[in-house]
Amino acid sequence: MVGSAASRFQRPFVASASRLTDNPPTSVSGPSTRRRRGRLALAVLSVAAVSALWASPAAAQSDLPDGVASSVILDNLWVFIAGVLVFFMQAGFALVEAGLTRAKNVANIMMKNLMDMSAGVLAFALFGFGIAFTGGEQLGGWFGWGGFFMSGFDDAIPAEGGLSTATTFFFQAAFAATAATIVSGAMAERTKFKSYFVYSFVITALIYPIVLRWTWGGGWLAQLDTPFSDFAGSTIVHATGGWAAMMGALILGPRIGKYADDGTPRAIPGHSIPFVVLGAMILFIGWFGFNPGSELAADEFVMQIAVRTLLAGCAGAVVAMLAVWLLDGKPDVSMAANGLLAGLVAITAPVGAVTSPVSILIGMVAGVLVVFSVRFFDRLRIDDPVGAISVHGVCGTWGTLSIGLFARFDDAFLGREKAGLFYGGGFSQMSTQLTMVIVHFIFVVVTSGILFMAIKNTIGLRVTREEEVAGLDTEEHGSPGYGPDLVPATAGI
Amino acid sequence: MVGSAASRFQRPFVASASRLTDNPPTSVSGPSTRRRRGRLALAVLSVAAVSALWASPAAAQSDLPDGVASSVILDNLWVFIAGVLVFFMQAGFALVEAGLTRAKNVANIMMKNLMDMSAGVLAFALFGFGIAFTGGEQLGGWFGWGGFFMSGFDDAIPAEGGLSTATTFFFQAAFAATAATIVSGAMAERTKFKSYFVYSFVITALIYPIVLRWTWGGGWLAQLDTPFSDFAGSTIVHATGGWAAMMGALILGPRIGKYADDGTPRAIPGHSIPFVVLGAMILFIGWFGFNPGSELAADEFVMQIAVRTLLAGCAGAVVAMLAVWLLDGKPDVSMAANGLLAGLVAITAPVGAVTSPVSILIGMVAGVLVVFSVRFFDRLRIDDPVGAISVHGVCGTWGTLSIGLFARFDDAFLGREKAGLFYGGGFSQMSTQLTMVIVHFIFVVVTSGILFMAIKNTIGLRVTREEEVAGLDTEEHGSPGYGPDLVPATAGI
Amino acid sequence: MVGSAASRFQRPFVASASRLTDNPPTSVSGPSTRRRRGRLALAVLSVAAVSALWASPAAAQSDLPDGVASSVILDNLWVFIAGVLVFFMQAGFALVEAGLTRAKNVANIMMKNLMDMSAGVLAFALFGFGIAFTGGEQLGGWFGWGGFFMSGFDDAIPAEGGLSTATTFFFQAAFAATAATIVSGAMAERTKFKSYFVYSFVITALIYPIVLRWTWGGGWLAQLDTPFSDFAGSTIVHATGGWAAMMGALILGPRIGKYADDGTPRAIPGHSIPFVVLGAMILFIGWFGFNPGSELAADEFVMQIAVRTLLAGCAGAVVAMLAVWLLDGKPDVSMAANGLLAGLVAITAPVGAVTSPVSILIGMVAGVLVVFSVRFFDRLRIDDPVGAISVHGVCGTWGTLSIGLFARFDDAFLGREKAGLFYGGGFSQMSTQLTMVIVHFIFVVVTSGILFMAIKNTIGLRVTREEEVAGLDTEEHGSPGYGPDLVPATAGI
Amino acid sequence: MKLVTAIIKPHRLTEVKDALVELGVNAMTVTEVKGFGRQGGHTETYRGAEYRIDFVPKIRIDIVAGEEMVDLIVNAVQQGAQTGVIGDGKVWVTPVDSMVRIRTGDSGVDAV
Amino acid sequence: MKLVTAIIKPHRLTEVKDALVELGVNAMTVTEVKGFGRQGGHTETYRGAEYRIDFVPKIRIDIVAGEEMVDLIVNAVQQGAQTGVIGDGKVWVTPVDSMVRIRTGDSGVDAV
Amino acid sequence: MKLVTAIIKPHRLTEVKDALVELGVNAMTVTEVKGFGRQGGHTETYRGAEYRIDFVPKIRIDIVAGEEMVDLIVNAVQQGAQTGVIGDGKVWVTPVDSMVRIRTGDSGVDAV
Ligand SMILES: Nc1ncnc2c1ncn2[C@@H]1O[C@H](COP(=O)(O)OP(=O)(O)O)[C@@H](O)[C@H]1O
Ligand SMILES: Nc1ncnc2c1ncn2[C@@H]1O[C@H](COP(=O)(O)OP(=O)(O)O)[C@@H](O)[C@H]1O
Ligand SMILES: Nc1ncnc2c1ncn2[C@@H]1O[C@H](COP(=O)(O)OP(=O)(O)O)[C@@H](O)[C@H]1O
Repeated sequence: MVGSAASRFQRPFVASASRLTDNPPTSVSGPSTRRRRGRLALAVLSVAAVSALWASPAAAQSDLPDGVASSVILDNLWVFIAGVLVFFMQAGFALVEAGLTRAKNVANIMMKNLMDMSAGVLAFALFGFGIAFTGGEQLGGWFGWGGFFMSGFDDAIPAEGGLSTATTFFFQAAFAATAATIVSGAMAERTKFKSYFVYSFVITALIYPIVLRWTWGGGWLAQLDTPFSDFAGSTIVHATGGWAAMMGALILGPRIGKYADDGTPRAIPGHSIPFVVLGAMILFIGWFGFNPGSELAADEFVMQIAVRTLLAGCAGAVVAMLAVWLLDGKPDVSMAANGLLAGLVAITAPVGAVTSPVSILIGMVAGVLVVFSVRFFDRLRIDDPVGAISVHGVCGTWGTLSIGLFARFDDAFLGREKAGLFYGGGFSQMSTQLTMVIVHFIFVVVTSGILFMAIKNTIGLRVTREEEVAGLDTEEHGSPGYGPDLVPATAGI
Repeated sequence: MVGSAASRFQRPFVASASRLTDNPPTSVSGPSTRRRRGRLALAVLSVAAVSALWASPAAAQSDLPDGVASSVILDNLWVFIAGVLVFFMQAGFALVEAGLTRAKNVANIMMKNLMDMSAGVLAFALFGFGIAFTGGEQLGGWFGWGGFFMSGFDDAIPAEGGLSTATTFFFQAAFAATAATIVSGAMAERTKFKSYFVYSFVITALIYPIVLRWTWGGGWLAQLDTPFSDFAGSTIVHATGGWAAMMGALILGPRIGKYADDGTPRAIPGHSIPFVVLGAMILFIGWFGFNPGSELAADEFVMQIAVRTLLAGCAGAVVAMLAVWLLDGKPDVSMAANGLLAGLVAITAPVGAVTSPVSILIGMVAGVLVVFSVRFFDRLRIDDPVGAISVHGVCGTWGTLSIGLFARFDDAFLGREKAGLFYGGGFSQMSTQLTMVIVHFIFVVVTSGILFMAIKNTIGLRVTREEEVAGLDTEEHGSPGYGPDLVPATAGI
Repeated sequence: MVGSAASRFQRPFVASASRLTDNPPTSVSGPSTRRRRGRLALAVLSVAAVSALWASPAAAQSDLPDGVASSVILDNLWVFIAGVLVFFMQAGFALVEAGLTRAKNVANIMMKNLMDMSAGVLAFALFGFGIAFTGGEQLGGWFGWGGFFMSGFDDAIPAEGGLSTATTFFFQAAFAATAATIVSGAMAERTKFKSYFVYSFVITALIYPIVLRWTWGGGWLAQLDTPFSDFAGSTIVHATGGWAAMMGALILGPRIGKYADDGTPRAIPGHSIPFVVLGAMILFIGWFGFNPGSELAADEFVMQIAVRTLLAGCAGAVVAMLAVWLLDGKPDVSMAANGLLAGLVAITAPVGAVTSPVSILIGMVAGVLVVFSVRFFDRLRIDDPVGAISVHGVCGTWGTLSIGLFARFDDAFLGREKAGLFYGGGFSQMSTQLTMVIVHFIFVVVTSGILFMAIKNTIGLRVTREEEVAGLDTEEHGSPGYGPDLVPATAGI
Repeated sequence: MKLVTAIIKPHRLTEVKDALVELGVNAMTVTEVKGFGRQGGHTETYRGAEYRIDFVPKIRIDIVAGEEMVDLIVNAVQQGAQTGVIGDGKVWVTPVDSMVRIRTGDSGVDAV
Repeated sequence: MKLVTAIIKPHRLTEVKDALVELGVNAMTVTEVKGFGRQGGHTETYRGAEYRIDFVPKIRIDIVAGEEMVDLIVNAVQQGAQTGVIGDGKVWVTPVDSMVRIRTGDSGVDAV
Repeated sequence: MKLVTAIIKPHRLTEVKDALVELGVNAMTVTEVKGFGRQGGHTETYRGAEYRIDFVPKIRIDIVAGEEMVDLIVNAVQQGAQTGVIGDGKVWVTPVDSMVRIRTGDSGVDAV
């Protein structure tokens, strides 16, 4: 039952039709009727039409009429380019994580990022994509089944336009890799490589795709009366990574030496701040694929989304820096970088729905949040060397909820203008957002908790004390991350 | 009076009209009548028409007719993507500057680059953009007033096509961040972080926007009989940064140990040449957004501009390398990287007006210039650790003047073919270019000089001797840029 | 005789015509009749039409009719953006090579990468491009002569669409720089900079362009009855670099200390695994320009090609990691990075012709191949510090041959569906592929062998023993790659 | 006066330092060194080729102290550094003729 | 013969070297070390958590010289290294039995 | 007991180590140091400005050994380290009062 899936990348039949006939939309009277070309207005989706579409691959493979080709191609091309930018974020994550940990584990953390991307993409291609999008709906929209093993990847663009399966997979695979990679930072410097390999496969093949199904896959959360909105994945992508990271760090326990016997947190300085800032800048660049690409079409909203993304990220960086400056007397560089990312994560959900000035506000709040959250988890003795839980979990949640407060425009998920509390939209959107946030939190905490416990009790999750002291690079991978000519002696005094 | 601004990103009404009716331009007889779709032919700008456009936001928000949508969207999308490439240059600047300074200041320099981007974007959004583009013309085109606080950022693409405010802001914000970041290199290793924060805000909010207004903002320099041409900002962006950097370095004084008591320059080697070259390569990549994106439209000139940019940069690198080889007996790597950037800076102004072979020539001259200029400022005891004054100030000026010599095509600023001296264009263009270069130099030197002196006499510009010796990372930011496991002991012998 | 060249970037007249009239292709019955808009179907090329096109620059400079402009511009813009991604690969190569060699040579290897890009682009602009594409066909398609010195670079897009000369040059120059840069890795840590400069010029100006001519330049291999297929250059680009690298490493001899007196290989660990992985990730990103851009048009195949590229690269990384794990007991990080590149190199030729699942298979085989090949060449005492011969030579060859086995679709070179052995296509394609691989191997080995021997016997290829021990950074470039504050003492114990 | 030189495992430095401070010794100089000894090195594999690391990281501590302190210091070092696993290191004592505090010019035991 | 060992602040190395060269001492061996002493370390904050740096960077200089030079050397070092601020370091002198120049095999004072 | 200290060129370390091992000396401590001496430094050019590197990289080897071994060790070091080119380094010998093996508490020659 591939065809019955109401998934994110399928264009509603009516909208397509209107565009193909080259008629301008009939009633255009301001932002409230913005027609989003790419994003699915799930409420009006004609399931039958979509079924038909998926059921006739032959038709789908016919060439597009040349008259429309250019705009359809542009949609696909843009989403693909955006996907490339999102894949580039892998390098950003790798650098941020490497920079915030110690030199003796640098090859290990780079390897983990390389592998959760490589293995994650394969896992998503073989299983996750079907569960999330192409498989038939199961349990009333809780997950999909079918469409496994790259079915449809070599198909053409659907006859009535929209994204090809290849385009959608490419973009979604980049997102899936992101979700998995977030976890590696929080669990850095003490996790067995083998175990990391296993759980990043499971997260990408199963846990994340199920969350996807609920929402962008047209599942139960998208079918509510007041549908859930998370434009580019503050919760769907980032908080999935963030909460899984929290469970991982919790079950794994802190690094040796991170807490004094009385529980006082001790600093374990990262080995390369330039890597951290370079990584954050690469992530910043990647976000211009992440958010604007999530429009899933080349239209004018792309640029507005980019501007809001830009403003929120910059506000997060500045405010986090100022907050640390006030708290500790000096502006910590790595926290400023975390602030940039916090602002970006927060704006990811509301980016289609809020105004530019509100974007700055959302980024500012995220900048404060991340600073206090990092301290909070540190006091809780959940040892997260890179701040992944705070950046992705906490700020992702903040961003998702901010829609309930500030939604001004229709981002094609909301289905209405002024859904936010402060724009007179009442509490209905806020309560949907809250529902999502809570259900999602429980789901991720439980499933990832089970996963990590299962690994812990089978192949083991943590390296031995000796391996941790000596460093994972030599112990797990056979040679140090930096040659003896760069780092003459080891462990700093 | 928002509407009366004759700004760079507003499409002349006539051109738009012709395109909307899908008629090919009536007289096409070679490159001399090249119609530039995006770039403003300021001389023919119908101010009234533009006013009308800006005065009716409601109309502007209507959807575009589908027939033209694709090309208008493509214009916006391309300029946005180009803007992303330009933002990526921030990472390049950060790496070049970090690599050419010492390990004890590496976190500080990365932080500065992060912050002049973050704070700079906010400053430009809140104030600079209005002064440069959207504010009403003041003092006969010397600056703008109004359009502050992100007005228009959530508007749609204008009904008759062109770039949306969001697109323009995004692209211009990336440029503004570039102008500010240039300064940080020349003032590296000795400037108070707080003071840096203040002046980079002022430069982005005020000084750079005024320069913008004169030129791309349609101000007085654009209204001359022979209008000034600076296609992508050799002077407007780079020399603004370069001359401000010069004033900063001058007022700040040289680093401790940079000059012997008798004034002989001493080398203070940068700590990471791989960072320098990686940074230069990232800048090189970013330049393919910087120059081709400045076409402000997706048209065939984009690719020609890219090729000229490529050729000039490569010529600059090769020639600078050869020049150093001849002078010092060995090809210095960091000067070759500077040469690449010098060629790129130089071609930034003339890129729309000159032929490909001439681009190589312009790059070659820049490659020689940068080598001698770095020595020259070093002998003057203006301590510029990264060569920012030479690369951006000197080569930016050379590039701007080269138009007066070599302009062959109409780059939509010039308004005519063969404006260059060597193509029989006479001295008129050269004298306009010279005027600009001189007025701009005076303006930037005076305003940035006042700014730096004001900071010096209030909060102070320079760290203490002890802080400078110990390094800014621990003193200003509380922890070293490299962990003790990477850099076991400090200050090299 | 510029016009008589049947080159890769010229659109067949017939195809263009059909698109200009906006008629859908007449017979569309599945993938077998896929019309590739950009890629040249060489067999049907009307040489006369193309001649006419090239002979009338005036016509070519007229503006495009607005109705088609958008899609033609999009073609050009996309190929240009893809070219930018390919140029970004230079940074990836530089980092991989720097990371896998020692700190004392880091500035040298970065410089080499900077220079083979800079000098290479100029060499290709001045000579190579003419030999490959625009020059008149010589010796029955073995090389071209004419079209030197940037002729046509400032021309407009041809009236009937397709890529402008500027676009084509930009994209091809990026490829040319890639071919040259591959060599630097295998010859790292012991080659004279001057000699490197000379041979990378010759490779880019002469050897690589001749290979180009045979194939994408429409030369003899493209004119066979069963034409050769190498979509994006597994052989044309990568194996050219790989086999030249092999000759270089062979003629140069191994690094001091690489082999014990009894010939046992000794490890000389690279100095920075984070650079290696970052570089590999940048290369991965660049490949989404390399392969999808080689479609030479913005069409739906772009995205399919991207997906296959993605899958093969990821499969290569995972399988290489597993293979090393099995062989040596621990998953070596640098070999996993090599595996990623191996998969990407292998899929480069067949990417237009094979299905997605087959892409994974091709990547998997490459992942195994690269692991054994690195050992094999090491045992042969051909000292290749970065694995360039294995990644680019061996896996490039595997990818090229895989077309003979697995070709399912027509990639516009093949001219037919199901050309692969396993799809019932018989041996004809396989034998063409084999012919190419063998002829190419002989050609590159002989010409690069002559080149290296000529250099060895004139200016010398290798630095002195003292220089090699002291490191090329100080000896060849006058100052170390890392400052004394980062690397306090030298040569590791 | 004597100079006590100790070669210890890097991760025991804090323990040794604490033991010395407890003893009232609150000055020492520490150097990152590499040791060759019974502990041996280890063989690693890099890209399929094996290589030996003969020298393992150690920390060297130098303390100049009055004669009467020497045995106590040697004991404290041993206490802090001992793990019982091969490679724990050595302590040796050499004679010192004189010592001066640069800041004040104090010499002899006052300078310690 | 004696071995003079000095622990100094890193940024005084050039001054000390110049003072020694002036004295006619033109050979020495220098090591980057970390010192623990009266100067104390400092507390830094990283991501909201405090940490102490107990060991501060110092430079160790070793000079083997004839007995008659010792006092001059100690003086020169003190002159070059003194800043008057806590942490200036120490100089101590130990006996040397013999010394050989590897290149020539010269021994004794000739080897210095 | 004696402490033999050698300053050698870095690239001779393997040869010296091998010579010592052959002699039966299988423990030593190695430090990366910088030397100043007759060899002089070198002048480099960086971005058009010259700068001198006065200190060149050297390796310091410390070996504590019984008196009877000293001459053999000095010889072995010299053999392994000698290149005949200026800068080959020095070997000097200083007296050691006592030595303890941390792991076992063995002292004296047993500890070597
Ligand atoms: N005779 C010696 N002279 C100098 N250093 C020594 C000597 N013996 C041991 N060491 C140092 O002590 C370290 C530990 O010695 P080792 O023989 O490995 O183990 P253990 O101390 O347990 O016997 C060595 O790595 C070396 O640095
Ligand atoms: N007794 C000692 N043995 C070895 N090193 C010492 C001793 N006393 C001081 N030092 C070295 O000298 C440095 C400076 O000593 P410190 O007590 O901080 O200041 P001051 O020399 O001004 O008294 C220390 O960091 C340490 O390296
Ligand atoms: N008197 C000395 N005290 C301490 N170290 C010395 C002394 N003389 C030489 N050295 C060390 O030996 C190294 C080599 O000495 P140098 O004078 O350059 O050459 P050579 O050993 O060939 O005479 C120096 O770099 C220095 O580290």
